Amino acid sequence: MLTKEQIAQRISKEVKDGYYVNLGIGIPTLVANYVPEGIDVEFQSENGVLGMGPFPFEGEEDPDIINAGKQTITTLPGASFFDSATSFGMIRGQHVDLTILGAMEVAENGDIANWKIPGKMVKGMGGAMDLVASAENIIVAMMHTNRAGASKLLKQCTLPLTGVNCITKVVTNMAVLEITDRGFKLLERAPGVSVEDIKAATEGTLIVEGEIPEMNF
Amino acid sequence: MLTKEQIAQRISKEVKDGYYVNLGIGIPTLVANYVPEGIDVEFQSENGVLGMGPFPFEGEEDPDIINAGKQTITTLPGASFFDSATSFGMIRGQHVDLTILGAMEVAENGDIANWKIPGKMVKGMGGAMDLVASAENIIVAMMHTNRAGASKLLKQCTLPLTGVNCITKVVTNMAVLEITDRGFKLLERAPGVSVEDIKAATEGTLIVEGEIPEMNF
Amino acid sequence: MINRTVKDVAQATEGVQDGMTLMVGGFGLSGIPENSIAQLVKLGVTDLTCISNNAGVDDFGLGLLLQKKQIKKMISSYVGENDEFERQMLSGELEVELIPQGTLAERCRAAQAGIPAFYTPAGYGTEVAEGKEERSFDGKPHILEKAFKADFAFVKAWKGDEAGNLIFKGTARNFNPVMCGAATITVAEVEELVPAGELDPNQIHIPGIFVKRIFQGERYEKRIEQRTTRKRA
Amino acid sequence: MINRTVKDVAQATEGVQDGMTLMVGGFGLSGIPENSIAQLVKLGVTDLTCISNNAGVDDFGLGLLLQKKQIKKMISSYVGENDEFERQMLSGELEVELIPQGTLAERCRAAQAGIPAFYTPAGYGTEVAEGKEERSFDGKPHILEKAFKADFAFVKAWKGDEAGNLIFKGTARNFNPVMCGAATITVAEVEELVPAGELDPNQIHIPGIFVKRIFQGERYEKRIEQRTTRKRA
Repeated sequence: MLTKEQIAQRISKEVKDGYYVNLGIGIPTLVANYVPEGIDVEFQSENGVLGMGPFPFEGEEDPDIINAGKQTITTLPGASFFDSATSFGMIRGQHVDLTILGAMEVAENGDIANWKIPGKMVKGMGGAMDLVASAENIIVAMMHTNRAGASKLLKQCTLPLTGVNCITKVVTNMAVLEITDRGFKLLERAPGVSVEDIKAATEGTLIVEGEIPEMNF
Repeated sequence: MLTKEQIAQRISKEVKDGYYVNLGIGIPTLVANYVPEGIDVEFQSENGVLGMGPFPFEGEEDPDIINAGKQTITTLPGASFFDSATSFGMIRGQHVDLTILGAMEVAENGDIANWKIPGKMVKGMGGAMDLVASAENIIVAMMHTNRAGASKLLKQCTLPLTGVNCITKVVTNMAVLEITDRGFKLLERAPGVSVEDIKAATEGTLIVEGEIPEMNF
Repeated sequence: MINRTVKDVAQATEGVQDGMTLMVGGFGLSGIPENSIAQLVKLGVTDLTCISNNAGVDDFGLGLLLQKKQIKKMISSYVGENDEFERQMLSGELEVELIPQGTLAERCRAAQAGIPAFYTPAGYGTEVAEGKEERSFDGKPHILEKAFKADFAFVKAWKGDEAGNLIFKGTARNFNPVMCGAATITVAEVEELVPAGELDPNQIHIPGIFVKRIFQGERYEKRIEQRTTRKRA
Repeated sequence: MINRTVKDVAQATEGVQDGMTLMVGGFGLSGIPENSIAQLVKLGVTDLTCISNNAGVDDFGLGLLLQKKQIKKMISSYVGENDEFERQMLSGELEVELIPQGTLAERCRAAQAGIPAFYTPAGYGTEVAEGKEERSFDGKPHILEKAFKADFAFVKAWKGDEAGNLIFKGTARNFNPVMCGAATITVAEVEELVPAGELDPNQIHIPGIFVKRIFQGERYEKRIEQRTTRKRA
């Protein structure tokens, strides 16, 4: 099984040179730490910044420079600030090349649910609905099962949807899967995890074709 | 009969303190020359400037600073530049208080035609259709009749329309008229022009109620 | 030059009444109109509908209005980090309409720019789309969203001039520019108010025509919600 | 930082083909992409559809492409001041679609921002509305307008950096920002190209994400169409 850091590390291999990338809160945020040298990317945050850098040094935090997680950040050379309408123009207009976000459930047709659990306090969808409805390349970072051991990769989502037919890939602590017309296509196994383990943990249709390689880092 | 300069002078009295004003090409442009001291206005030009000033001194023309008539201009303190979408956002969003433009024909219901004569070279509507469809306060500056002596204040426009039910006032070389539900309501006569003269020169319904004062300048 | 300055926050908020719909700029606690919010608390206006991306925290931002139960309804994209909000929402005291963040921004911008309605893919196939017109463009489904209508917009900028021109700083820009001119009366508070002519006309983010009243705010706290830092090497 | 620079105008225009739809920035002759237009003439591509507010004059701007009969169709708001244009239009050689200037700007902005369609009052009740959906909002009639689709956008800015960030000057800004990212490939030419980091991130008019290729143009003529001056007192 992968740790959260390892999920992020594996996803970082999907980040190509020249990509503008939007990272969601949680595991996706960690992806920034693993982008290899020589791969030029720019991170966009939907509250209005492109070209995000690392956290500021202590004492250099600026309340006027934060990311969508409300964390203090810095910017890199070439950065820009803009308003929220322009920011979502970038997202809706498909100028952002890759979106990485977390999920509570993903269905085999690419539906995603990640914003609301009926009966619980609902905090809101933030920018997630705009992101999933607009982006062409969306990778979900998540645990394969919930704390009770139930699969989060489903035939159909049970929770209220964030978006439909939109996810392209899922990277979990157990596997890398691609969403296809026929369901979850297994691409890679986590080290030490068998195809049988993944089958058992996947409620949605799992497509296993040929030898499934182990991830390498 | 008023000269073009006098039409502009009369219209300048409609410009109130605190108005943002868009002036069309021709007579409307002249209005800027007659706004009295103590009345603070800002002129918007739809190519992307608010706070237009007078023409530049010779030798100080800047090809990057022009108005919608493509004339070199200057700006006043408090001016701003913006893109065309923002500029028409100001117009469409009714942030501009007063629009003054020329016309070929105006109808008694407030329709206006000022962009196209079938069979002749058509140059285009520029920003006129956006302006007349959006503005709440539109004054037309025009000659009362065409060169052949035919009325330009009609029951119905004969030329292709620029906008419908949109004009609030018309100032011609003969009169000041308000567009009402019942037709052109005569408000003022040009010096030396009689109500009969105006009636004869107006094809559309003319409403004459009580004594019609002569304009004073 | 048309002078848009008012003398203080009291004059800036004149006309705000119970039951009004207010737009309030900011993202989290960044770029919020601190002075105007404090004044709204002082005025005690109630039954407010607030259009704002977030709802502040318990003791800052719109949380201050929530404490006094001045807000009837929140229209936001994300409302976490606020226990009093949660309590009022779960008890039914507070009405909450959650909408996608990009749709929130675009509905403000539409109001500013005189666009009554537009199509967006955001929310299609979700409960956000319920009761809304759906239409496909190039085979992709969209929903129809309408421009907001609001009585007041309260925004905060970094610098402003007497003509109402605004310049924002960093990500404190966020929703502030798109709310300017999106309500009947837009009130801008700025950290520094300068005479007309001091700002470069090329660098103005929001022309004064979108701002009805401007004043220089006092004592900005600019609270940080998530202080994240790294150690020096 | 993602480097968006290309070495010259030849590389910047790679991929432009006969029959393509091009957006071209500028208002009159102000802010037009002079270098890109000259290169399009040199390439000799034909059957072009050009979306541009104006069509230049006989011997400058898009007039240069008209002279060589490279343009099949113009989509503009105003096309005066050009005899060759008039000749081709009246003879039927050139197709012309005239649309309101604000609609032109907003259809570009919609393409940039992923809004497939929007409602506007402009053109309602005129021949511009023919064949378009009409709908009233709050009793006011509007028509439905759609986002443009274009293959290339050619824009001109004052300053730019390696990351593709752009700053415009004066009214040479006009349609240039709204065309950035509104076509498949956006090419920006700038008077001055600087390294990333030299431009203040607060003062960037168009973030580089909307620009695919950027280069420093040469020998800007910046012709004035209507030289109007006043005498010194």
